[in-house]
Amino acid sequence: MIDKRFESVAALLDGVADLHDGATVLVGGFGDAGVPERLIAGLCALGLRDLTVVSNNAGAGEHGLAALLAAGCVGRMVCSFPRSAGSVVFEELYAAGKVALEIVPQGTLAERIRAGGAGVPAFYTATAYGTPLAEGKESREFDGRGYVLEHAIRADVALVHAATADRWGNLTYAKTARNFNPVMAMAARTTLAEVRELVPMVDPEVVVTPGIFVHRVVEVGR
Amino acid sequence: MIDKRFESVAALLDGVADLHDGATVLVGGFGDAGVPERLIAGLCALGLRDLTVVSNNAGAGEHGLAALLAAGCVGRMVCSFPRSAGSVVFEELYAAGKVALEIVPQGTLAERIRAGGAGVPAFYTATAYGTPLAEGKESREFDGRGYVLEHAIRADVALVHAATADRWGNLTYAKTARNFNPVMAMAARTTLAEVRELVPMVDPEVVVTPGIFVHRVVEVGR
Amino acid sequence: MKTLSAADIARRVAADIADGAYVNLGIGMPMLVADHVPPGREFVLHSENGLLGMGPAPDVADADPDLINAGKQPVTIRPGGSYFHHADSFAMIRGGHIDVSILGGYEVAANGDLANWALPGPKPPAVGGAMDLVAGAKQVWVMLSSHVAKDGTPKVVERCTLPLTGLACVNRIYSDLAVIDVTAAGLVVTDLLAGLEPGQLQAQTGAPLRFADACRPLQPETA
Amino acid sequence: MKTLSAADIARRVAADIADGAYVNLGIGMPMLVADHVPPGREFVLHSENGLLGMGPAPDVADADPDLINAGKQPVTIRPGGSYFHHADSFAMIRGGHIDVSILGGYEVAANGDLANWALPGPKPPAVGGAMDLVAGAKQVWVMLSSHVAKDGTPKVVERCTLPLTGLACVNRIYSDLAVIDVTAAGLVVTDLLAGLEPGQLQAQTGAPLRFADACRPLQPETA
Repeated sequence: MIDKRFESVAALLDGVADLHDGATVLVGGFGDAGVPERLIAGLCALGLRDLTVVSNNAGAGEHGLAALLAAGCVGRMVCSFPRSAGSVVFEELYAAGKVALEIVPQGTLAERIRAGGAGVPAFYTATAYGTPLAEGKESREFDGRGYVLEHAIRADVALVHAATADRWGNLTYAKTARNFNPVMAMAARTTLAEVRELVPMVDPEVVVTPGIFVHRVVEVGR
Repeated sequence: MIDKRFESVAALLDGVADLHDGATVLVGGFGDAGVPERLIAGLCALGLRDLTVVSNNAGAGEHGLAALLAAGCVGRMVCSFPRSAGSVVFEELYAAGKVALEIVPQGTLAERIRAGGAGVPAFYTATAYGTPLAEGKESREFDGRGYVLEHAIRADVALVHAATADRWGNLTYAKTARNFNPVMAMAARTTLAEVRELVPMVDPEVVVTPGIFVHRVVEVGR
Repeated sequence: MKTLSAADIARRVAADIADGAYVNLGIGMPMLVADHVPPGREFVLHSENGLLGMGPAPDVADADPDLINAGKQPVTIRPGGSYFHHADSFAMIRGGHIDVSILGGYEVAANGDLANWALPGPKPPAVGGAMDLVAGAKQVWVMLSSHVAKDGTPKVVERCTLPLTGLACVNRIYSDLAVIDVTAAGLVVTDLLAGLEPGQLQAQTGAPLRFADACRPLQPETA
Repeated sequence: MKTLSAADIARRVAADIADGAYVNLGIGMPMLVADHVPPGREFVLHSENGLLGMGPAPDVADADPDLINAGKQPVTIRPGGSYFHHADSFAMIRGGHIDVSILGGYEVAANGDLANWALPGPKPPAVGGAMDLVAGAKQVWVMLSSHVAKDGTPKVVERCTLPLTGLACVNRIYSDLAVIDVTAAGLVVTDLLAGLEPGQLQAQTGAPLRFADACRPLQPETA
């Protein structure tokens, strides 16, 4: 019987071969909405080093990604907007040269991750053409307009936060807490989901992330 | 007040500037599921010429796309699988050299249309690399594997079939009648939807095609 | 001379948006446009974090941490709205489905180049969705709370000096002094603060201006 | 000598699919695999027209025209299934999320090249999702109802002569006579029809075969 449910965050994280030093980890969320806080805390406890973390923001305060950064687990961040109210930990590490940063336009970030999940190695976008963020990238004209070649992002692990899940790993989300979570779920070798509520079965018409993309789920409440 | 509802198929089709001789028309459906039969019949009645029709199949029997083909409206079909039980009309026109055919792998077709809707002019895919369907196309290696460059498909008009719609044009679909309809809805200058039932408002969590992609809707029953 | 307030500018921008338009409002001043939609007109506001039909901020007690805007502030959803993921959200933007993107700006050039994301300094860079919006929206309008910077330097210039957000992407500029169309033939002033002479606007602008024959007066309404 | 029936081959294929695997079954003979899932094992069948969790055909009276498979036949959905659009469906395929794609074939070459979509003739070409499946699935298995064509021509060949579906994409071949792994070192027979000599299989195969040390006998079970 297919059953992707785990009893606890620790049990879920146990034995995930794709979680290792130097791994690339996609982390869902936008601002504080839809951030897999419990999975990040669990990841933090593993004490890994030199992770590349791909996430729209770089954490705020002392929890979530900020804690992971403060613990020295992260060697490189890939973000569209690492600055936010309270992003002190990241800014200090960045200023000290202790964490590298790749800045990516938000839509390009979303599309690169979606491409990773969809088996598209590279695509062209007009976003950033002619700007400093296109420097060093291939560019090309189609129908007289300039475009930049962008490469897919694939990861070892994705951490996502969802509203409901069933034993097959089908997920739904809550409002704008959906954000990056569904595309990140597609783009990792192992996708781990914390969910607010386990349900017997998600209605097949309203599944947002089909279970094929999800490997382990754990209920964490609200 | 935003209200995209029309009283009849004829009223909906009236004054659509993007419907003209030589137009490119995306037509949803897979087999007989999710085909916008009433809109196709309405289009047929307009008597346009030299249309390029993009649709997974090329019609069967004497209704739907088969009727549009038989009426001499179509100059070119873009399909993954034009043959099916009863695709006599298409096969005869094809044999007589009266309709051109571009054959596209099904996933490449879906992705090219999605790219058109998403503002991606071109992307790489491993599909068809090294096969006759890649002949004449640019190819390129990424990480040692061969890929083909595929270009976006955008259209003047998309005809889609949905289960429910509201006055803002939000759509839901029924089971596998979803198929190509949502991606086609994204990729046309004007998207026309026939729906089984108009509802006061689609639940924002279960909207499949947001109203931004849909310009006119008409209720047609089942 | 009293110039247009931010609310005045927002009111003017809102008046220019067609009924039924899909509009993305940038963080900061552009958000004010939502508060000045003319009576009887319906826009659909897009928030790039996955929301169409964005409504006003809720009362503090009703704030839902799952329902925020691109500025990470609590908002509401209007009837007819929808939720979707980030790739779909930026498909709307990149795919040309947003009618108008309204943004703030540090510099706008006469050819429509825009610089609005990076200032000199030690802070880590951050771009968000600005580059996607200017590349993808059908129309890009820039709101400038003041026509010149605090030190008097023009924000509307011949050529941007700050890092660019996009090339030749701005269609119209709304400042506290004027409304300016960016055309293939250069900058064309369509509205000018009542009482301001064309030469006075030109003196505060770093690129040549033309003035439309039917150039209209702008009246400040609120403080 | 009695060879494996289509049902025998389907039973053997099903036995080789890991529990919990996501599997796409091609139109025709591969569909039989769904009827031979071993007791207690759960696969999730993917249908490229937008369905995960495909179940068996319904009774005629229960057929729902909205619920069909890639062959356009009525099917059902199992608990835990889901519906999605075509781009998402092929993202699953192209993105490497399908564990096994099981297809029919006209020709399979020793290097794993596959030809299974086009035959000579005046009919318009039609490809469907075959090229996406062979390019994207983690494993591609080909089922051959007979090891050779009706005229005795081998289907397993040194080099395909028909138009290719994909390059070096086939991982394993299941025929009525043998199971053959396609490896970097060539074709390796892992299972051979009971009573058939290796030389007899080689004589019906257009490319050199190696035989695994632990080559197992295949027993026909059903007519």
